[in-house]
Amino acid sequence: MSAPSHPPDPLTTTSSPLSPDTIKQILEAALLTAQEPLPLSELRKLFDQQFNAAMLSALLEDIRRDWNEKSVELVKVASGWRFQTKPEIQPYLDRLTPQRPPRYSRAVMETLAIIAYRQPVTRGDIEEIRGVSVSASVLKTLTARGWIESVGQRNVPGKPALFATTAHFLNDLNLNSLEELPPLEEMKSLIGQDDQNQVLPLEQSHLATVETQSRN
Amino acid sequence: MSAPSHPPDPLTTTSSPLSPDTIKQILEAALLTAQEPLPLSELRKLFDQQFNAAMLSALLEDIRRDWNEKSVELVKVASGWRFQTKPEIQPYLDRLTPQRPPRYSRAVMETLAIIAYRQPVTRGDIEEIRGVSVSASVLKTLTARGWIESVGQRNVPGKPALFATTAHFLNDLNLNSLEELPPLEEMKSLIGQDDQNQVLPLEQSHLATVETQSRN
Amino acid sequence: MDSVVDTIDTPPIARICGEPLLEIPQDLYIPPDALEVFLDTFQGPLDLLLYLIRKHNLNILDIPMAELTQQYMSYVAMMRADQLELAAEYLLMTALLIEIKSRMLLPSPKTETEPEHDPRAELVRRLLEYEQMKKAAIELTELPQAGRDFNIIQLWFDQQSTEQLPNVHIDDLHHAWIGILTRAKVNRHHQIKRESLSVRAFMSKILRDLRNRHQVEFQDLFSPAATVSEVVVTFLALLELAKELLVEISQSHAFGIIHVRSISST
Repeated sequence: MSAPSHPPDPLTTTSSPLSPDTIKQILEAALLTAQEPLPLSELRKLFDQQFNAAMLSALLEDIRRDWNEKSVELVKVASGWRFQTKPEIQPYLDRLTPQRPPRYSRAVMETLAIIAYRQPVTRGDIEEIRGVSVSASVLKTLTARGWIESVGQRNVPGKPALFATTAHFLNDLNLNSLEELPPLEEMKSLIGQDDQNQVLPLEQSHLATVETQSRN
Repeated sequence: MSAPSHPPDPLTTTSSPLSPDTIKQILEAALLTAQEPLPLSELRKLFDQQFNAAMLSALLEDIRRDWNEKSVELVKVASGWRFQTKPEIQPYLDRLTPQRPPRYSRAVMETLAIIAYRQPVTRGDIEEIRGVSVSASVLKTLTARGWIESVGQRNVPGKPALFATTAHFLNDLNLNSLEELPPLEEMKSLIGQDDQNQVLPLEQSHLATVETQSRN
Repeated sequence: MDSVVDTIDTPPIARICGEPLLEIPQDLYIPPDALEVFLDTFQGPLDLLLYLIRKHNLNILDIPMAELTQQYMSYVAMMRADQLELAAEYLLMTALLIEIKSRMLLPSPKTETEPEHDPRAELVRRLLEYEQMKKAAIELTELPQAGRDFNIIQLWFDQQSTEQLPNVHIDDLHHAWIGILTRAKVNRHHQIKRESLSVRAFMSKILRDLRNRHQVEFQDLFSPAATVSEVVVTFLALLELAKELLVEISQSHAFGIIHVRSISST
C-alpha cells in the first residue's frame, strides 16, 4: 500500500477528498471493530453517505482480495459484511480457550471397555458384566462419538442389537487393531489359574505379539 | 531470529513445520479475535509451547511493522498484545455509534487519579485529599468500568476497603504499567517561582514524602 | 455587569461575622442564574480556595488569611443566599479558615517542646496535595481512552465450532476393565473367562460384513492378504458366531459353495 504524497487528514472530510486507500482503511477499521456484521447502509454512514453503495461494494471486494492470504477473511453474510477467522486456523485458537477436556463417566468408560474387549455384545451382556443397568444415554454417547455401532442382532427373543467398536474408535485411540488394546494381564491374578489353561496354543502366539506391541 | 537446531515437533503427525509466515498468520488471528490483550505466555499456547518467547516477540514486532500503514495497530499494554484502531480514525467510527461513551465528571477523574497515584487508598483517604465526601456512585462508576477494585481492607475500626487500579485500567489507557502514568507535577512547580523564596511553612518531612511518592 | 448588580435588592444577602453583606463582591461576581453551574464547577472547598488563591495571585506559602477568608465567605454566603444545596464541607472550611485567622492573630505560645508552628501549614499542604491530584486528573482525562479515542478489535469467531470431546487413552479402557473385574471378583456373581480378543474382533468384522450383504460366500470372508493366523482366527470367529446363533452356515451340496448368512438381520 503506497502512502499518499501528503497524508490526508481524515478529520477534514470536506476540504480534501478521501483517497480510495483511506476509504478502505476506514472500512477495515469499522469492520474489524464492529460487533455485528455491517450492511452497506451502515458502512455508508462512515462517510456521511458521501459514497454510493456500488462504490463501497467495489472497495469491499478489494479488501476481500487484500486479505486473501490472511488467516482472517472478509465475508458477506445475510446481515452484512464481517471479518472472521478461516476454519483452518480454528484448532490453534481453540488452544487458547482450554475448556478442561471433559471426561466420560465411569459408566461410559466401562461400557466402552466391555464392548471393546467382548464384542459383539448386547446391552444385556453389558448389564450382566457390569451388574447394573446401562442407560440408553451411555450407548448414545458412544454411538454419537462414532466409537461403537450396532453390527447386527442376536437371534434371541427381542432381537437385541449387537454392539461392536468401529474403525473410528481405533483411529481415535491410535490403534491399528483391537489386538493392540492392552492385554488383560491382570486377569491372571483376578481369575483362578484354572481358566488360564483353557487358552489355546494359537492364541498364545497371538498374545505374544500383542504384548510386544503394547510395550512400544 | 534463529531457527531451532532441530525441527520442532510438528503439530500433528501429518503437518510439516510451520513457516514464520504461518506463525504470523496464527498470531494475527488470535490477536484479532481475543477478548483481552494476550501475553506471550498465552500466545505460546497457540503452538503448544513450541516456540520461545523471544522468537514470538520478534514475530510480533514484525506484525507491528506489517500493520504500520493500516488504520489498525498492534500495541503492547499491561496485560499483553492487542490490536486497536488508531485514534485518527475514531471520528469516522463515531458516526456508527451515535451514543458516545460518557465523559467522566471531574469527581470521577479526581477520584481515579487519587486511587491511581496513591493506591491503595480507602474512601476516607480520597475524601481527605479532595476535601469533600465521595459519593458511592463515583466509586461504582469506576468499579463498573473495571478500572478500580477493592484489594483488601485497612486494619482500622470499620475495616474500610482499600482501592487500587486494575490491569484493565492500564489496558484501557494504553499503558504498560503504573510507571507510565503521567508524572505528578512537582510540589515546587505548584508553589510557583515567586513563592519559592518564601520560608516554607510546610512540614518539611511531609513534602519530602509526597515528592518521593510522585516519583514512583 | 453593573446593571445586573442593580437588580439585587437592598436587604443584606448574608451576614459575615455579624456584618451584613449588602452586595456581592465585585471581583468575584457571577450572574445569579449561573451560580448553580458555577458551584458545580467546584469540587469542594479546597477547589474553591485554590481558585481564589490562583485568581488573585496570592502567595500560597504566605496566604493572607484575612483576605482569603473574606473572599471565601462571600462565596459561601452567596451560595446560601441562593439557597443552593451546599455541601457541609464548605461550612466546615469556613470554620477552619476563621480558626487559622484567629490563631495567627494570637501571639504564638512559645512552648518548649514545639517549635514555632505556622497555623496555615496543614491547609497549605492539603491545598497543594489537592492541586497535584487535580492536575493529575486532567492529565488522566487527556490520555487516550479505549472506546473514546480508539476501539479495541475483537473479531467474531465461532468458539463453538470445535466441541471438545473427552480424550480416552487405551490405559483408561484398561482401567475401566480392571474396575469391572475387581467388582465382579468381589461380587462373585459371574466368572469372567479369558477369551481371545482377536476372535471377538473378527466376530464383529464378519457381522459387519454380513450386515449389508445379507449373505456371503464362505471364501469371501477371508481376505487374500490374510496371514495364516488371521485365517484361523476368522474361522474360529465364524464358528463362535454359529455357536452363538448369530450366523447360519449352509452348504446345498457336498463340496458346493458354503453360504454364510446373518440370522440377526432377518
